[in-house]
Amino acid sequence: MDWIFVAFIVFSTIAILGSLMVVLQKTPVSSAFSLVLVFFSFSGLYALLGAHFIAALQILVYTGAIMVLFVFVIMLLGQDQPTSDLKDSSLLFKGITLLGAIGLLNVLLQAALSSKDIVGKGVYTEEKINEMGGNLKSISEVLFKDYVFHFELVSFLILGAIVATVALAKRKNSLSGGVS
Amino acid sequence: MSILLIVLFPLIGFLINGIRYIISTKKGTKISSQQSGMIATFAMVLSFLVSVYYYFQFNGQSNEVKLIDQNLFSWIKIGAFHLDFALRLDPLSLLFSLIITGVGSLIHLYSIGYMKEDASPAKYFSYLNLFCFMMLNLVLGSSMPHVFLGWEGVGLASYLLIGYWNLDVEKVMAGQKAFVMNRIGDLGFLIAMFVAYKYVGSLDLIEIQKSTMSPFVVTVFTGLVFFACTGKSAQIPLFTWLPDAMAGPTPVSALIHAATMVTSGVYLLNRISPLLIQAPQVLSVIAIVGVTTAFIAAIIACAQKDIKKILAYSTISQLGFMFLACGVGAFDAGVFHVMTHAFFKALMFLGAGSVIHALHEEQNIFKMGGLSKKLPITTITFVVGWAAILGIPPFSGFFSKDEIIIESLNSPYGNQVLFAMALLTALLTAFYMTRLLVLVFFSPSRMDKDVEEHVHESPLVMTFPLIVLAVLSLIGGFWHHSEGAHENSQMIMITSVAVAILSAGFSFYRYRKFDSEEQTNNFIENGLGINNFYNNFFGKGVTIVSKGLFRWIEAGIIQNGLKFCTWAVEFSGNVLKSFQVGSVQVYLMMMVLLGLSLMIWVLQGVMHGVLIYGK
Amino acid sequence: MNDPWLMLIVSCTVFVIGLIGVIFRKNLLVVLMSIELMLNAVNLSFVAFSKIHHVLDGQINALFVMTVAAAESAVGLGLVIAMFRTLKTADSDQIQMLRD
Amino acid sequence: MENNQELTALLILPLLGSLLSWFIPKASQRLYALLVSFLQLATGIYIASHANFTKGGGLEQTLPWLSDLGIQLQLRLDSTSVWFVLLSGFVSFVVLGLKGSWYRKQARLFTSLSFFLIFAMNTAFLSTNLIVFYLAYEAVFIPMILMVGIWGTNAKATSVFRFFLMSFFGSILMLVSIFYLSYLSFLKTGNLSTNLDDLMKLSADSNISLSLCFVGFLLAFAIKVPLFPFHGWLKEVYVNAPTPATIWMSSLLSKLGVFGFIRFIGPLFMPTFVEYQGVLLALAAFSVIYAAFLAIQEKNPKSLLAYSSISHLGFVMLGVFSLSDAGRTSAIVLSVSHGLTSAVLFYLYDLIEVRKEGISMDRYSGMARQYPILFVCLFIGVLASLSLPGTFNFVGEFLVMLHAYPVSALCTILSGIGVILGSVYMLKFYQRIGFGKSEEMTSTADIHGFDLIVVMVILAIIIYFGFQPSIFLGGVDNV
Repeated sequence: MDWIFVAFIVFSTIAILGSLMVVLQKTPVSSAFSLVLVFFSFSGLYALLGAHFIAALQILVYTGAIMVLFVFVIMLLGQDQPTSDLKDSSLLFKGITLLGAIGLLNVLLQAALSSKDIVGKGVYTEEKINEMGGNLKSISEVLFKDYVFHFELVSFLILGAIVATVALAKRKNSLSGGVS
Repeated sequence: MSILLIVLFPLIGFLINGIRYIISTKKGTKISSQQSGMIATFAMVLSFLVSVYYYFQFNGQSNEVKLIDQNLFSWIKIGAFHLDFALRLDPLSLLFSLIITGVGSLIHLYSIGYMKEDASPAKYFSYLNLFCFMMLNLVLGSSMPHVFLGWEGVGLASYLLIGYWNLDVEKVMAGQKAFVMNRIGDLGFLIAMFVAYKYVGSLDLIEIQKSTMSPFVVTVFTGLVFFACTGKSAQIPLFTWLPDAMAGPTPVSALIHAATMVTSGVYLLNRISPLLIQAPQVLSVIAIVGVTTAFIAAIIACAQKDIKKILAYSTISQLGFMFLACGVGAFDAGVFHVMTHAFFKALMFLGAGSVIHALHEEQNIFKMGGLSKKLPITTITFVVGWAAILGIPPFSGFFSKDEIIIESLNSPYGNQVLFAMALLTALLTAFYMTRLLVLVFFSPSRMDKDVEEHVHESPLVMTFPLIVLAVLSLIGGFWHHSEGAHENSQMIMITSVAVAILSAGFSFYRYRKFDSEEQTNNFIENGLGINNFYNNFFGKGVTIVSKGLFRWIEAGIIQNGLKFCTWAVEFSGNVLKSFQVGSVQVYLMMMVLLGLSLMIWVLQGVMHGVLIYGK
Repeated sequence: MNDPWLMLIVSCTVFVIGLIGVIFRKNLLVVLMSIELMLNAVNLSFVAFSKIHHVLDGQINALFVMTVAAAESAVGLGLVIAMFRTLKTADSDQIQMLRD
Repeated sequence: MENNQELTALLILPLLGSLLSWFIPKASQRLYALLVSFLQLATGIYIASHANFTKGGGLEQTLPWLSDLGIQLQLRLDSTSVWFVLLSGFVSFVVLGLKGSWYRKQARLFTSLSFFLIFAMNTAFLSTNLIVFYLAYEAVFIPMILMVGIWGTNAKATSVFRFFLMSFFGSILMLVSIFYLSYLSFLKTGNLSTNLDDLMKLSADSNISLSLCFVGFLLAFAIKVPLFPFHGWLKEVYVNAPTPATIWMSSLLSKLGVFGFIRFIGPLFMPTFVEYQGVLLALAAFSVIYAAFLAIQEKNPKSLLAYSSISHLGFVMLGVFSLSDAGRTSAIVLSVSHGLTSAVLFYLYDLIEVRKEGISMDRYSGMARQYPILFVCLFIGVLASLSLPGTFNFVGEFLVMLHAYPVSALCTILSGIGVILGSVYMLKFYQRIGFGKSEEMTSTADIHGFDLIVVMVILAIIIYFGFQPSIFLGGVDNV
């Protein structure tokens, strides 16, 4: 049993348990912190897969940016009270949903299992990546050559998101009197 | 000179008066009766002169030459079907044109006086001209659709003139009745055209005459045409409109409902006479219908109180005579009677108009009497007409009527029954005409005092046509020479004259001192209940059927079916709406379930694909 | 890591858990978090497939998904704030204004 | 068939008119509408006068569109479509001159919708591609429904809903049939096409049964015409619609159905058509009588005219179902004449309604004395509707019956009864409005100005073509 496998077991266990906690925790703050746990373990999983760049980004973007945003909003809205929304829904609804979810899991897992025997046909084998000078270099090679147009498009998306957020946040005065 | 002129002048008159009418209503000015009347009369006289010109053209010519075709323009041309708008003049149509334009001119002239007080004389005279135009189209048309144009056109003019005083709803309804009943007959005409086109391939009247159709088709065709004629010429079963049509102004009754339009059936039967000869069944039906109509109308006439109604039933009766003549194959006699009848019946109608005019719209003969002193010209001319219709020699009616009676016995299609009926009708005719004459002119006066004081003879413009028509009624009979007298014709002639005189004598004796209202049989007065029967059976029948169709099929099935459809759509919408609970979570759940099932369904195939790809 | 397909199992599990969270939870903040979970799960499978097939496009896609996720959470949280302002709640079953 | 680039003008002009109307001031909308529709009519006449329609000739224009799917913008102006296109131009010119609430309330929208309607109508009349035809056929609904919805009266919502439901039901079946036909043609030739010329070849193949597709097309067009059991939507919509919409529906929309029968069902399904001919003839004849009977008992004058429309269209269908070239041409003649007549009748009725409210067939309104010229015009219109000889309608009805008679004597005779009933209800219509004593006098003037000119022109056309219809009958010279 090599250490990589051990690390995998550890990370994946944390990830699954953490995500369960995200869903089951009563206070949003606890959910948020469980989510941080999940993000970290995912980052580890990426690293195990050799995607070091993504692993780094995972920490930066998710844990650094998104989670801060979440926690900030939770504080802003004062959502620190435990909620009972899990118990509100009817048993039938939960049953059907769980059944569906398990069915979905079954399908997905079958699909995952079926990919066990796939032999990769791409050019970027581990050796090739090492030869090119590591994960980061090879990714930037692809990203700024083949995907440069998409990359630029994404910047527009982010710009749009910024504008949208600002617009949403600014509507305070106009909205307060209108709807309710 | 062209025969187009015959029809053109009335058209021009119609247009001039019509436009004058429209302009006058626009400007609100009043048009004098004289002006409009002179224009209209002038148009008719010109038309008459053209007809006379052609009469002299034809005179002395051989029969082959007596045919003028004038192709005006190509009317309908579609595929193999080609129809020209063409006029055709032959002796028959010339005779009718002469009657229409001649008698028409006189009646136009008479109308100037009669319609003096009318509010819109231009309209009236334009209608009269329109009628003459259409009637001339009817007799001069070379093809069946062209005749049909006139046929429907005169119906239209008749409708307009019957309902001329359209403030009175009764009169309007009478006009509508006439139009609709005519249209029932017209359906026969239409279908006859289709039959002719199917089996002859042409609608030209001469081509149809010359064609050789199978006996059955000939029977169908002639039967349909005859049906059309019963509508226009007020024969059984479509005769009830004519008495009602008396709602129109009296000159109109004289022109349309006595002299010209109602005789167009006789014209048409004459037109297709070569085919009628080939269809003996139809001939005998025509004869029976004719004589029955004549008889029944005569009976009804005996019980009428309205002077115009009596004349109307008398017209129906005389038309029956004409049909009888056609039915026994004596087409010439029928046409001859059309002519003499046009003279004397127009005369009598105009005379009646003169009386009505003098009495301020009084039409009940039991409120008249003793008018012979106050209306001398009217009386004298009316007596001439009376003598003519009775068939007293040498008045015109004698010649035509007796020829028909003789033919009804002697012709190969005639028989004793027809003869007896005809004779009986002649007897009745003499009775009721004498009744009318005596009650109006000779018996003691039964008028209201204030009416009596204002009675005066009509102006010259009205009496002049009376005089002319009286002269024509007197001498009209000599224009026709009947050939091939049978040995018994003398005998029949004497019999019929004797019968008429006896009957007239009885009638004279009975009514000469009448000073109260006669108690007539209501059943007979109301037209033997036939009119009521039609009203109840067809009039109400149509209403009931239409209401029933509306109620059961339209509202019951169609609309409710439609309602059901809309309901079904709304219902299914409501059912689907119940899935929209408004909770995001439920929507998500549904999405997952649906996505899952789709996934399973699709992945079945894709997984195979993946496996194959993997290998 | 010689068996990248094992990652797929983790990915699937986390995805389904995230889905359950989205459906079950009414608090919109937690719902958004669950969506993040799902996105992460997908990212993981992207990277795993990138490894399996020896191509880098998976990782690039993961990169894009991250950017989208960042934008999404920013807008989503903005929406939650806007909603909280008007409805004074962050529960999803309170948003029913479009029904009927 | 010559290729001609001008045909698109017939589509572009109304479309442009529809768009530009938003930039025209409200007050001059009517003038603008008249101008554009006049231009449209003039263009139509110009193009038509330069084409040679004899022996199946005409103008054709093909523009590429979704060629991969076998869809092309294929326009054809032949002896069938030219009359419908000209009719649409003429009727729109007439209708847009009619003053009414539509020029006061949201005038821009009205003009815009009107021209969009004409655009869709012309596209439907010209296109020989079935998909494009279908699109246009459906697009006609949009302005129609909006017009009834915005300027209509009383029960407009229900009536429009029913109208939409029935028409949509029919046209959806037609769409499915179109797909199936193109699929069949794909199987047969390997090319995906929805052009009429390509699909026409299918009916020659006796192995393929097209009965179901036939029924799909039949329902779509029979509802539009409408033929007897499918006429339920008509009355309410006619009554509740604003007059322009009513005129469009009776003059043009119904002709779209007739046109569909002639243009598409005939060539596509001739063998099936022949098979069902008897039933269809009977339906047409029954339509004539049935609607006539319903018209007799009708109290609302507008409903009466609506039923009379059904009755006359029964005649048109009789001509179409006689399945001969001559019968078809007769049906076109009757369509055009009915389009003109019903336009003028509804037009005049609108003028009458403006002058007096609450006209009913129950009593006499006595308006003729007060508005003599208006009623002279109305009377001529009524006569045309009665198809009196000398009017254009007579030519159409006579020819239709003449050509239907050899096919089915019984049906012809039955529909002939409709002629009699027609005189009953049309005279009733005229008499009840015009005659009798009028109760109160209003000060509104008699018909004048633009109205008078338009009505006189239509009536003159009706009478002129009553004697000179040959221009319409050229299409079957070669028979």
